[in-house]
Amino acid sequence: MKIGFYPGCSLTGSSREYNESLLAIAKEAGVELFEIKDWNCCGATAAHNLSKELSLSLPARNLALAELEEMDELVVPCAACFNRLVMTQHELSEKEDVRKVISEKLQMPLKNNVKIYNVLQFLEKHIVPRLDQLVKNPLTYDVACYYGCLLVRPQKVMKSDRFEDPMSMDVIMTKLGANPIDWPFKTECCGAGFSVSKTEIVGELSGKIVRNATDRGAKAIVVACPMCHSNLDMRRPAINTYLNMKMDIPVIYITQAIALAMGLTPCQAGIQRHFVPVNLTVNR
Amino acid sequence: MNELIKKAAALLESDSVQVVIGYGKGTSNRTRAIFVTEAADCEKLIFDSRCVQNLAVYLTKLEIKKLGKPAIVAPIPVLRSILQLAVENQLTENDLVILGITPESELVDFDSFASIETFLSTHKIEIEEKYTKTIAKIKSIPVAERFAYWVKELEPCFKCYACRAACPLCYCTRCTVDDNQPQWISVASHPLGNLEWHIMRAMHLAGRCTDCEACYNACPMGIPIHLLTKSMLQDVADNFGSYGPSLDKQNTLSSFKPDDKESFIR
Amino acid sequence: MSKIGVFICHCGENISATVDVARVAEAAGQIDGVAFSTDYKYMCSDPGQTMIRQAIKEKGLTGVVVGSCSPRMHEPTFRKACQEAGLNPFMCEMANLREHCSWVHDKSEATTQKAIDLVRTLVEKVKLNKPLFSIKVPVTKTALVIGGGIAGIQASLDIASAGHQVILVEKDPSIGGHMSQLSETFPTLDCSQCILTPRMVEVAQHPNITLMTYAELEKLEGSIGNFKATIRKKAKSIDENLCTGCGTCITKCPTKKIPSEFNTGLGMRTAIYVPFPQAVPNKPVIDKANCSYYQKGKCKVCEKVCPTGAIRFDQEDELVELEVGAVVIATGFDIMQPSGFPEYGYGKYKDVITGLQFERLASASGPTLGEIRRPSDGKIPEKIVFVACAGSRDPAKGIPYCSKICCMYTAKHAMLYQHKVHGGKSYIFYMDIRAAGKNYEEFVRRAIVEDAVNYIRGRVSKIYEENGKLIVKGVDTLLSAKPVEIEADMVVLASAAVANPGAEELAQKMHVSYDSYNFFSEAHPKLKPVETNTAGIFLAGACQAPKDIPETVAQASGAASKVIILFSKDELSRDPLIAVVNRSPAPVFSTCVGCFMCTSACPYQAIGEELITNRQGKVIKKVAKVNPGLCQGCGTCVAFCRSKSIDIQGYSNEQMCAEVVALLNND
Amino acid sequence: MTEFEPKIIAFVCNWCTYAGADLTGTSRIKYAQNVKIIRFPCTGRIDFMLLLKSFGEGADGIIVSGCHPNDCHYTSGNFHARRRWIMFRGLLDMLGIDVRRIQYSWVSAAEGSKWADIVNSTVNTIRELGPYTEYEKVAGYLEKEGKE
Repeated sequence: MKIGFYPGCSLTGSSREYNESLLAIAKEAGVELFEIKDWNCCGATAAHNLSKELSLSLPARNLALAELEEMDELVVPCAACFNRLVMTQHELSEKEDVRKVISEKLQMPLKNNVKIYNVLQFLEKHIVPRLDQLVKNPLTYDVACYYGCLLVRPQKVMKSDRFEDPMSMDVIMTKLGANPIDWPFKTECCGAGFSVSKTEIVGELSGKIVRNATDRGAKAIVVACPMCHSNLDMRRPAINTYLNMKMDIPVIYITQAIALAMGLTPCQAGIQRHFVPVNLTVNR
Repeated sequence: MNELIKKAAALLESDSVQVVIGYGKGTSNRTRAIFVTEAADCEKLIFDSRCVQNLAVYLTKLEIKKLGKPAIVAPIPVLRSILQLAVENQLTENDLVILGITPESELVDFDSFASIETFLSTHKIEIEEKYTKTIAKIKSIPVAERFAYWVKELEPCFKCYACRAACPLCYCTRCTVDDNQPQWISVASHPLGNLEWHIMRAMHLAGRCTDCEACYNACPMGIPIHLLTKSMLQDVADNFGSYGPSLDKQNTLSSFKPDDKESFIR
Repeated sequence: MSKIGVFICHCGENISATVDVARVAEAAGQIDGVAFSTDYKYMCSDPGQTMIRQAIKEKGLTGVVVGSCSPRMHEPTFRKACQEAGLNPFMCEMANLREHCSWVHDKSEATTQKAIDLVRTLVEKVKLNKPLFSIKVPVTKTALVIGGGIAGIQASLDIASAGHQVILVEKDPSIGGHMSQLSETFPTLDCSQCILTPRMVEVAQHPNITLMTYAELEKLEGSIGNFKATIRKKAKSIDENLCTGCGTCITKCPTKKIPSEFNTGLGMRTAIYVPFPQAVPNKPVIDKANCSYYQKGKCKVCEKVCPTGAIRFDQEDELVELEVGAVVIATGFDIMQPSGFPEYGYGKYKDVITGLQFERLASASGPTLGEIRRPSDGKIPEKIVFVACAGSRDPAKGIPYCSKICCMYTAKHAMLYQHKVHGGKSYIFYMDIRAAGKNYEEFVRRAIVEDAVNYIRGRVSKIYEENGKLIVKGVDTLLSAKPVEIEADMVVLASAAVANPGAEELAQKMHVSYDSYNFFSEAHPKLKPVETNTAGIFLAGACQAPKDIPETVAQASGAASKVIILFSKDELSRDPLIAVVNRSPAPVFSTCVGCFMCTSACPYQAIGEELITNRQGKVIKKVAKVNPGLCQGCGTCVAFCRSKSIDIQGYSNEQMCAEVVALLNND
Repeated sequence: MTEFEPKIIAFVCNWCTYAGADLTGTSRIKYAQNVKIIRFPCTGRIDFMLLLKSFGEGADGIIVSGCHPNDCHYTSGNFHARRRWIMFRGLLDMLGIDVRRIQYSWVSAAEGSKWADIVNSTVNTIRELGPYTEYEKVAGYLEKEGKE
């Protein structure tokens, strides 16, 4: 079993801590990840607006590379990359003729049989079964698990029966000792791509999420998507402006939460890279 | 086997039976089936390791039935056939005396079919390893070559139907191969006719065959047709649990379980 | 020598658009034994049938093949036409050129060639057909009606009033079904119980109706005219003859906190109970799962207080066997529990309820005596939100079909709320308003115009609780096209109507078909809406698909009339497509060797023994014999028979073989 | 050379698959012309000898289809058929008769689109497998053609 790893651009840039913490916990759990050599852009978010073929070819090349390297599974931590890759896989498996065309374009064989996992699916399969031994510092506080949109959609591909109220992250957080709160904003929009162009919209949408999590007593918001993280963390000034008050609640990646619970140092988990300071020893 | 001779003679003398079906001396060093109707002739009965014919086949033959109530010398394979025939309503307990013989060559009495079943429960059908290996080997050949292998194996068959005549379970009044309305099977002994005949024979024995190998022993061309029935016995065991005749178990193919498992139906 | 006539139908253009019908007719004419071949626009029309009748007479045809639609559609039509011309009806076969050919292929040479192949196959079959004669069977003029809702009640009353015996079986302790739970009914707002309970009483008093409540169908065997039904009468733990229905036991029962099924969990009941005050029969049953005596071994208060000594703790389920000639299935529907929609918070928030629960709140006999009070704290909601299509028309998570009744009852709910809570505000989130029905659209208009119900066209994405309010987040997709948030006190989900949980099992017991949603399938979507594919079994009401009350009643009367038609004859003709054991000249008599594997394989116990004796009466042979009254013609025995001694008329070995050979030899 | 058009014969139960195939028609779902249906009262009626006969008569593939388990119009014909198919398939496999050439399926009266899927996928499978020349040789078909 060879598990491939597709970081995508975010994990090499604005969300380096996601990358660092994921690799750190994989190492700790003894799971080896092989980064796809010569990977390219997944096509998010613009490609499908420009050319259907391009939006399929870009992810397909990465899938073909994974096949060449004989990877059985592929972990794609960024939710946007994941979405592009599974959607491409789905479309190519539904349409044999399209798969042939893309395969010819790429001049690469494409069996389209690599199993693609988002970070939650990867954790569930490879990390969670080992958590019992690995959790050294159980987390003891209330957390708000925030899924956003792309991890659980579209339904026809993801086949999730709870895409309006997903639970997989909550289950993992419970295993870490934390108490995931019941809250209604799990899949509400964070403002996504407006992060750069219309910051005030992000301020409003993410602001409601941050306020509800705070109101319901969460000590941290846990995410699994670089875009969500940027909006909830980096855009905190816009949020504070919208809410007209200063919100302190930190936003951490699920991989960071696991790293902390495993007893890795905050530095190994990349905690120091956040805009909103993370001080999670409050309840201890 | 003095005991056997004594017992057989007593049965005939007391007119409890009118014929004893047993083994006698054949040509060269072989044995053959003999039908003793006089107590004095019981001396001719023998039993030893050469006695491999399945005598049960005679129980359903009209010519033998005409002789009257039979007693039959019955080593294990014969007992299995008797039990299966009983399951299929071909024999009744009162119309038959069984002179059972254990693998240790001891005489054993059976007062009912149920007692045969009890006895056989400690002597279950086992397919020898050499056969399971051969079957596995055949099944591992690529499909087209496997087909070619069998076509070649079946080629010498000239449809003498000795396999049918020797099988105690082929007791039909009219065999389907002899039915020409419709003509189910090509009568000629060309590859298609041979293939169809042997498939039909094996299918008709599915779940019924007691693995006596009488068919194979009877085949003048030595075609390994017993591999087909043995392979099906394995299939019965793999798919439906145990094989072997049983009075309270329905025949494999005329019964079912709602949760029978298969993996090929879409 | 056969003289077969082949008649190729254009079916308007349904067949001729993709199949070259003239070529098919021409090719058929070339087949050995075909004496006449033609094509015509509508073979099933009167001139078409006349054409067949004339050809039979003029050409002396010995067999007919009609190449047209599915035999499941018109086989009876053409067989009858043949019979009218003096040809045995079973000498007529149909080649399915429409459903199996023209409709599923594009116009091409291959399509025409396939049509020719299909026709040739049936020609070869019909050459081997033998004249068959219908089997007469007597009719048991008693009907079994399963389900005591309004559908079962109506069907029972109709059949009973025509003078036939009816056995009405209901699984609950009382008849009445969902209709008895409803408050008012649309579009007239008349009280549901007021119109239903007189019917219930009529059922109980009708001399021709035997009512079996707390009972379920265990097994159904046999066929049209002669079914044998086994009914399980669940132990009620009371002696119905002694019980007067005084209700003392119910008052005294110490186990009082069992959520009432009738009140959809909004009220409580005791362990010995009648579901509701107007129940028929108005005699209690003991709910064993919740009774202290049955569970813990002590209590027996009811036994002590019963003035007539009617309590029977040792009563056991009773199996009753009934002979019936026809069955009406009227088992109704269930509502989908909206727990599959976590975003609506049903189950999490007490004040998010289903439409059926709202009926109980609005009902004068309900837990709040008709006042709209929210379940959490009993307050009267000032703002109420109704979510239509909560599960319906949602292929992703709910059901793809429209539940049909929700638009109307949601309008009714909002209207009832406005009438009962003055100054209250009501909102309905909807996709479309489907108000097709007499006075239905007017009713919805009234809700909007006179009662000021706010209709918002859009879906609800989330409901959550904040500061004691239910925040309903949705969208208004009309002109304003913007997200909407309503702070509501109560939310009512119009949850989808689905098949009953036991429907699949029941269908399997009765061997009727059901669709992918487990609703029972009618025999034809348009022309046989109350029949099932199993002769003698009919459908009434929402067990077939969601329906409102008037439609249900109409269908129930329809099913009843089908039963009455069936009972109008003393005997029935059955297709003679049954198995027979062959006979041959002495000394063989039959090639059957009597292994009786067919007997163990037969699902109908239709194969017995026959002793063949000689002139002295001595048994020479024991062979299998098919009882023509029991055989249903599945042919399982035929495929088992090693010596091909048993065969099935109409699907005989020779015929099927001829079909295989003909189908595969087209060059 | 034109594409190989397999000859496929379908043995179907009147109550489920036959009606399901009717529904495919009513729903106007298109499928390949290669498959032609023979109607049986029940899968229990389908004799393995007829399947054998089909190969002997030149079929490249066979579909056998009936009611889902528990849905048999006659209670249990499909259960009996299932057992028979399990045994028959095992025997054919032993003999090297390509079991991929017989597609068994359960198609209910409501599964019109499933029928189209079964037909199309079977046609594709048989197309990939090619004409059943091994069997034809045995059956003497090529020989016959050679003589003509």
